Amino acid sequence: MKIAVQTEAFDLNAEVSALHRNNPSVGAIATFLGTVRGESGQVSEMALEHYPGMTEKALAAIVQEAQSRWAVIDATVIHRIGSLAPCDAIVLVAVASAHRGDAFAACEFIMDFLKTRAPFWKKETTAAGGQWVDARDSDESAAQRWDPP
Amino acid sequence: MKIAVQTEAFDLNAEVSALHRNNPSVGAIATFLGTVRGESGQVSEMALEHYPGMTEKALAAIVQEAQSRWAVIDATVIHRIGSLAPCDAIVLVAVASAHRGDAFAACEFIMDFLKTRAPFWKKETTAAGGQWVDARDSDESAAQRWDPP
Amino acid sequence: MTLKLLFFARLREALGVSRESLTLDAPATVAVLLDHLRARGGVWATELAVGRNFRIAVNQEMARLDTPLSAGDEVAVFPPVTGG
Amino acid sequence: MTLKLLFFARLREALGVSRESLTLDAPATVAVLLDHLRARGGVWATELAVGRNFRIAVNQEMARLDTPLSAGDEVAVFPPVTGG
Repeated sequence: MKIAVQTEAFDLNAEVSALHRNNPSVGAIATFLGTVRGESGQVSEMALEHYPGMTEKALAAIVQEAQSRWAVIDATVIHRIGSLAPCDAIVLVAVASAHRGDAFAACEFIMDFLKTRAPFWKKETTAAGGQWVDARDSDESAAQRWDPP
Repeated sequence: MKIAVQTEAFDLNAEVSALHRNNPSVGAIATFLGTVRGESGQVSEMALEHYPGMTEKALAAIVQEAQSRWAVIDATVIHRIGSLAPCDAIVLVAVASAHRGDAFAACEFIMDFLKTRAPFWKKETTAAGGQWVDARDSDESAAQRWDPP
Repeated sequence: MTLKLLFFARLREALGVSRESLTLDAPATVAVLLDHLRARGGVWATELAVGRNFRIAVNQEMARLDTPLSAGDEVAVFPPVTGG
Repeated sequence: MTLKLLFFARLREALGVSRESLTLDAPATVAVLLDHLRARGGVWATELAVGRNFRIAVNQEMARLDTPLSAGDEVAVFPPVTGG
């Protein structure tokens, strides 16, 4: 498992290669890349704040929960912080499994829980000034659908 | 939409960048990378045959169906043919959307239909010789779950 | 009418042919073509027997037994697909 | 007992503080701490009012109103998260 919270950009090729190179049991890698939307050109900057220490623990706990639910061979979560521009990458979740069903489910699960449980906060700058992004009910619903019935 | 059937390797960074660079409406890119499994070191080669002409049409039809079901901004499907080794990439499906739900669903849908509708065939070489890979019932089930109720 | 037949993957190897030109009386359907091929006997009768798991595409679209055939059609015979 | 308080994001800006040390009579819970902070009035009473949407973590784990507090605990107060 690799968990990273960093200001610098990451290299998708390197991260995905690290998950399957030299591991012939991997047959499927599902990845999610979140990027800064420009919202019709209105957002000029997206600043990401986090809670150092708790963030890494929360992400590791989410990945461990995914590993307990699906046959995950390895997983990487990288979340950027600091000042980002439209089209910049914010988050990468990559999950390697033998088969695609496990990889897709675990990747989407990790994203849904990252969105609602990992202590990151976005503040966007538009022509009207800086504004903290509100949490979305749809993200909470997305996380709750993974609850045991 | 980009559809490619090719012998050469592809560059994940370049393909994903092409989907979101200069398009600030993209906020989510879900990708799937399928790789050759070594099956406990037994498979030494995986040969991929296809039906030129029909393959490209079938892949384009699958992507169009995904675009009709979800809010897809752009999508790329690359499938390799010819002789591959364990850990080599076989297939890339990448879907760009504004939000992650559409990207994940469309990406998984495209993979499920590619697995059951696109005319590719795998032949693996092991110590026992060459053998065509059998279709899996689980792949047909995965495709059927997307049928309208 | 003349049809262009294509065979792929395991069936190409089992039948020992990748493509051929075949003349059939019109009108015909996929079912008529299959009966014609089975009548060759040997591996043709075995591999294309009713109940065997194979697929037919006509002009690069998936077809069924009752799909009609026209002069110049490209008809492909292949096993269930296993890509991805 | 002394607690280490942390404030993040919109609440950090609204309260005008990112961290402070606070002494509270033991035993106490998250609810007791919140009452203590609200008693400061002004933005504290407004931002941390009952029914406002914020989260508390104790020692970097999500906490509830009845979570007990101990000397040296790190207590963080923040809005619902919006990363990813």
